[in-house]
Amino acid sequence: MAAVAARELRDGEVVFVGIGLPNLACNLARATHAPNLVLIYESGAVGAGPERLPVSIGDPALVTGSLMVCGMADVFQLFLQNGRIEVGFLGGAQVDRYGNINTTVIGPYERPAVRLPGSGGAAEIAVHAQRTLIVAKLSPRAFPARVDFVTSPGQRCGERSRRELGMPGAGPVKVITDKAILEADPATGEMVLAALYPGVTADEVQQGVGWPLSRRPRLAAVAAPTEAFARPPRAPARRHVRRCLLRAAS
Amino acid sequence: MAAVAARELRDGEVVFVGIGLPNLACNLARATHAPNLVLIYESGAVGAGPERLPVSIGDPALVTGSLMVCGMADVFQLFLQNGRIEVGFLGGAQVDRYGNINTTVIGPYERPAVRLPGSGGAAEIAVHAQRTLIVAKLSPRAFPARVDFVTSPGQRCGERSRRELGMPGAGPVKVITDKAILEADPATGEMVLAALYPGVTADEVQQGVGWPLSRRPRLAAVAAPTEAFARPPRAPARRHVRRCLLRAAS
Amino acid sequence: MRDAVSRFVHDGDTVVIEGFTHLICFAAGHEIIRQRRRDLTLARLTPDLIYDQMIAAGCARKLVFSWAGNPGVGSLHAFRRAVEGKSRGGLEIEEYSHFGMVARFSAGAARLPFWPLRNYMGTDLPTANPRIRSVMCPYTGEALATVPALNPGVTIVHAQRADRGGNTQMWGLVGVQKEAAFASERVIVVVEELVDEQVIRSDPNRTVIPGVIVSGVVLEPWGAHPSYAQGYYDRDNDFYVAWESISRDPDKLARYLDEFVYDVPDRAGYMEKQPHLAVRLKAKERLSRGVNYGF
Amino acid sequence: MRDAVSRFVHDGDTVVIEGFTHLICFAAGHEIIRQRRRDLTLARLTPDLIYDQMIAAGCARKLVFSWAGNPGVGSLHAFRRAVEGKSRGGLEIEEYSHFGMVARFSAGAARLPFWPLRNYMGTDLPTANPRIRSVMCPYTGEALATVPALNPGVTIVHAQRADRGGNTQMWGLVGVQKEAAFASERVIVVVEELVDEQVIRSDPNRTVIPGVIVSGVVLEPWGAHPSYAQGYYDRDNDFYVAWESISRDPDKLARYLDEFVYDVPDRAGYMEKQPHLAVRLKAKERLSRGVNYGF
Repeated sequence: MAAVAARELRDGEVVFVGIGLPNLACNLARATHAPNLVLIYESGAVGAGPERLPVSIGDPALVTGSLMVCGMADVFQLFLQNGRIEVGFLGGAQVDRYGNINTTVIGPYERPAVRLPGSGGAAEIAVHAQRTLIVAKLSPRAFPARVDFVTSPGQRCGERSRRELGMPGAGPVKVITDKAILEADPATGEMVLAALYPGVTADEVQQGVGWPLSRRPRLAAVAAPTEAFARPPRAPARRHVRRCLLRAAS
Repeated sequence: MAAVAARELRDGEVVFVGIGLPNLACNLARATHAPNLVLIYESGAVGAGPERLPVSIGDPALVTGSLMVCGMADVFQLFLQNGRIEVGFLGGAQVDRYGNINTTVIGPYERPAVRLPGSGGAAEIAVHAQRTLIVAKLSPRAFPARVDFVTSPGQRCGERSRRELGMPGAGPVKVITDKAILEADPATGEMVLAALYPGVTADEVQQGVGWPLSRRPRLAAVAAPTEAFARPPRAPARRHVRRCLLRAAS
Repeated sequence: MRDAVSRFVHDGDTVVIEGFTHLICFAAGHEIIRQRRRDLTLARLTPDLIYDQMIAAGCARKLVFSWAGNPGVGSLHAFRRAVEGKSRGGLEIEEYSHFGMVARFSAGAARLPFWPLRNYMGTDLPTANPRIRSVMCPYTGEALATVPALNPGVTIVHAQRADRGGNTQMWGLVGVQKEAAFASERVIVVVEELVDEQVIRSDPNRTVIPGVIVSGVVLEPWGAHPSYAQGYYDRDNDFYVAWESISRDPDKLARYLDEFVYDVPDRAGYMEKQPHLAVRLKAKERLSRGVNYGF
Repeated sequence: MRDAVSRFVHDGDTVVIEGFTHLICFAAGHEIIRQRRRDLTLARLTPDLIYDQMIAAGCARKLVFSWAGNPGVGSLHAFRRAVEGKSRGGLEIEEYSHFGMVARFSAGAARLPFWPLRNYMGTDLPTANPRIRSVMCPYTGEALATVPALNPGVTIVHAQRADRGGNTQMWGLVGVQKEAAFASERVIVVVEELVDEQVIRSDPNRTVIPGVIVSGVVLEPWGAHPSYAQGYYDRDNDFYVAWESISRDPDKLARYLDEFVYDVPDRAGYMEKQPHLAVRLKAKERLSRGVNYGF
């Protein structure tokens, strides 16, 4: 999944990197096809070039040799709310038909069966990133028709669209799973089957999803990971995006 | 005036230092009886210990060897609005009966006879400093009964007291002039004559003030500046306030 | 540290031990446990292992937070048992997102009663927490979310160095410590090194917390372990992994607290029990160059 | 600089050349005058000599500010003539206090439509400027002052150093440059030194403006004179004093602009005309020590 997610990143993009698999995907992308990816961690590291695969988003390796370290007030106000983040990664215990994500509780909020960690920065990433990518393993429990609690808003919340709710970002455009890629339908906001992993059938995907899954007229095939993607990054290139339009001296 | 103003500062206080004479007064105080004065400049220098008398409040000498340099958003939000400033200095082209100050315009705002620099940080210093000291030379033009424009609020604005207006600081407690010291009357908020410079009469002071000046029952005498105060500071002590209550090692 | 906690941390206080992954003052948390403080409202973005330990030790009445997990590993099990109703006493919670918590500290630091943010549309967080409200912009008429100021009784900040006056410098991840400190009634600074005032004055842009807001300074090397201090020691990721199994079992957790908290007098004692840590985690050298402050 | 101004500064723009006493980019202001930009809305806290020159040269339609004087010396006479109706064309003004201007940039940088502050009770500023309004706190019910966001078309920031990617480091007084840059559509960074990316990466906490928000980087040594660059050159206080008599007399001011702006091609030409400046103002060395970023 990390390899498939990594492919969704374009070179030079500004990516808000979450904990776990997104961290892995971003560092994979940077070590392979997207050396100029600008990694921004909610911890405050901007343009990080970690020499080891970071264990957490607050790893000291994200600081050493990064382009900038700033406080978290700046991360959320000046980068995220300012609209500077092009891609945000989200994962969660539950993802529903409209890409709403639950990382808060299974069961009722006041008496949860399982207490999950909560939002962290996920609620605001879902609101502000220009687009988000969801990464989660397929299973009926993980993909209910409706999440128990909306931590991070998807394409539709209640009966209202993102536009009606005033959310600046485009929201979840893809859900990358271990068997298929779902995409948000531009008209309905529903997550629909868009591509299958090699050897996976649409029925198998439906078995892991708690709503009747629509599908694109033509399903794409997800390419198998290449050699390069299979290895964790090591001493990655320390280049970074050059978006300066001008460097005139005088 | 600088020497008299300097005496109003107690050792260890946190002082917000304005341009011009206040700058001089604070650096005088620090070089003499108040070596632990913490000088905070709106430019962002905190705990400055300038090696030369700063020409402006943004002088590089205020940075070299200061305890902290922060952005101006922090100066105004975290120090001033937070209530950390114990003393603020203010001056102005006009000071009125209630200590309102005008540094904006002489004449009507839309068609001014004289356009003055404006507020700078003075409006918010007047609101937030725990107490303020006004420094200005006596003259009927400089001390009208009512200022043309209230830039920095005094003890009463319109018909309302500071408390009614919700201002956190105590406002101008003293006006230090070249002939006398006026003090705010706790009951009325009016500036009243409190102390005379050597050889100055109450009548002379009244001639420089555009309202019938009340006076304290007993007038104090302002002491003449000492030798030490007459010299500008040179290589002042680089100590600073120690307000830490505890320094236990384990 | 004993004196600092005894003087500045009281039963019933709102206590903040901040630090995002970096510079989390475990030494202060352990001393609070040893001094058996009770009824605390513990606030921070990421409760992390230290609040899990304080919850297990019975210090906490309430938790204010935005992400309660073991970063990169899994759950905080003492926290989960309390919230899922599986341990005695229970635990009140007040929950935000990271941005919401950062905004609460920003409001507290600026002594404003609220902070506006463009957020929370579509989420269930405002339903779960009615303190998330909204305000109308006086220019555009649009509604913006608000969170209330957070003004703790005491904030404890770990840093690389400070002088005796409390002027504190830190580098690497600085999280929300500046805002939390300015929002707080009392501030305890705990440092790896106590330095001469001249060291601070030689690089004033590096100062994050000024001495004028600091109540006490404590010298406590290794005070952030198993968190880390950039330039001093690495994060003890092994311990974070080990916490999963320790915290899952209440008896094991109790034994951990006995051995590493109650039965050691202080952080020096904690480090003496584990001499390998200093060897394994000591930072390599990656010095920055100086800049010129002359004129 | 010629290319940068030509590409990123347009007639009618809201232009911000920020810097509080320190790092004011006079070189950019002069280039804007040379390229005869018109109808600009000039915004900054302290218009200083550079906006006085731009007003005199006819670039400005409107001024947004909080303190319009010659710091420690006296008046900005071109500004005064315009506002007091003594020069042709006039000048629209929009006036705040420093805190108000800082708050406007903070709102712009956070892309919020307004910023709340506890201020302006009792002053006549909200009467003079109806854009100062108020909002009711949704928790306490009290009224707080507000200012609207300021989002300039272009912000020009002078700094000690940046890499070619626009990652910019500055030290000494940093004013409100970070907020102004983040609030702006376009950002031009002008530096004393263009450094290798590794220099930036060796001390990431020193970075104030990230390359991702920068449109162009210009290498322009001495570009801030008569303002200063900490560690590079001192403030030219003599010139600030001299400006009093130059600006008081419109003819003298016109001759100054001819000689030092229109008749020189660029900043190098400006410095060549005044070779004594570099000798007189060059900074002495006061190096800070490095800190360890290792783990």
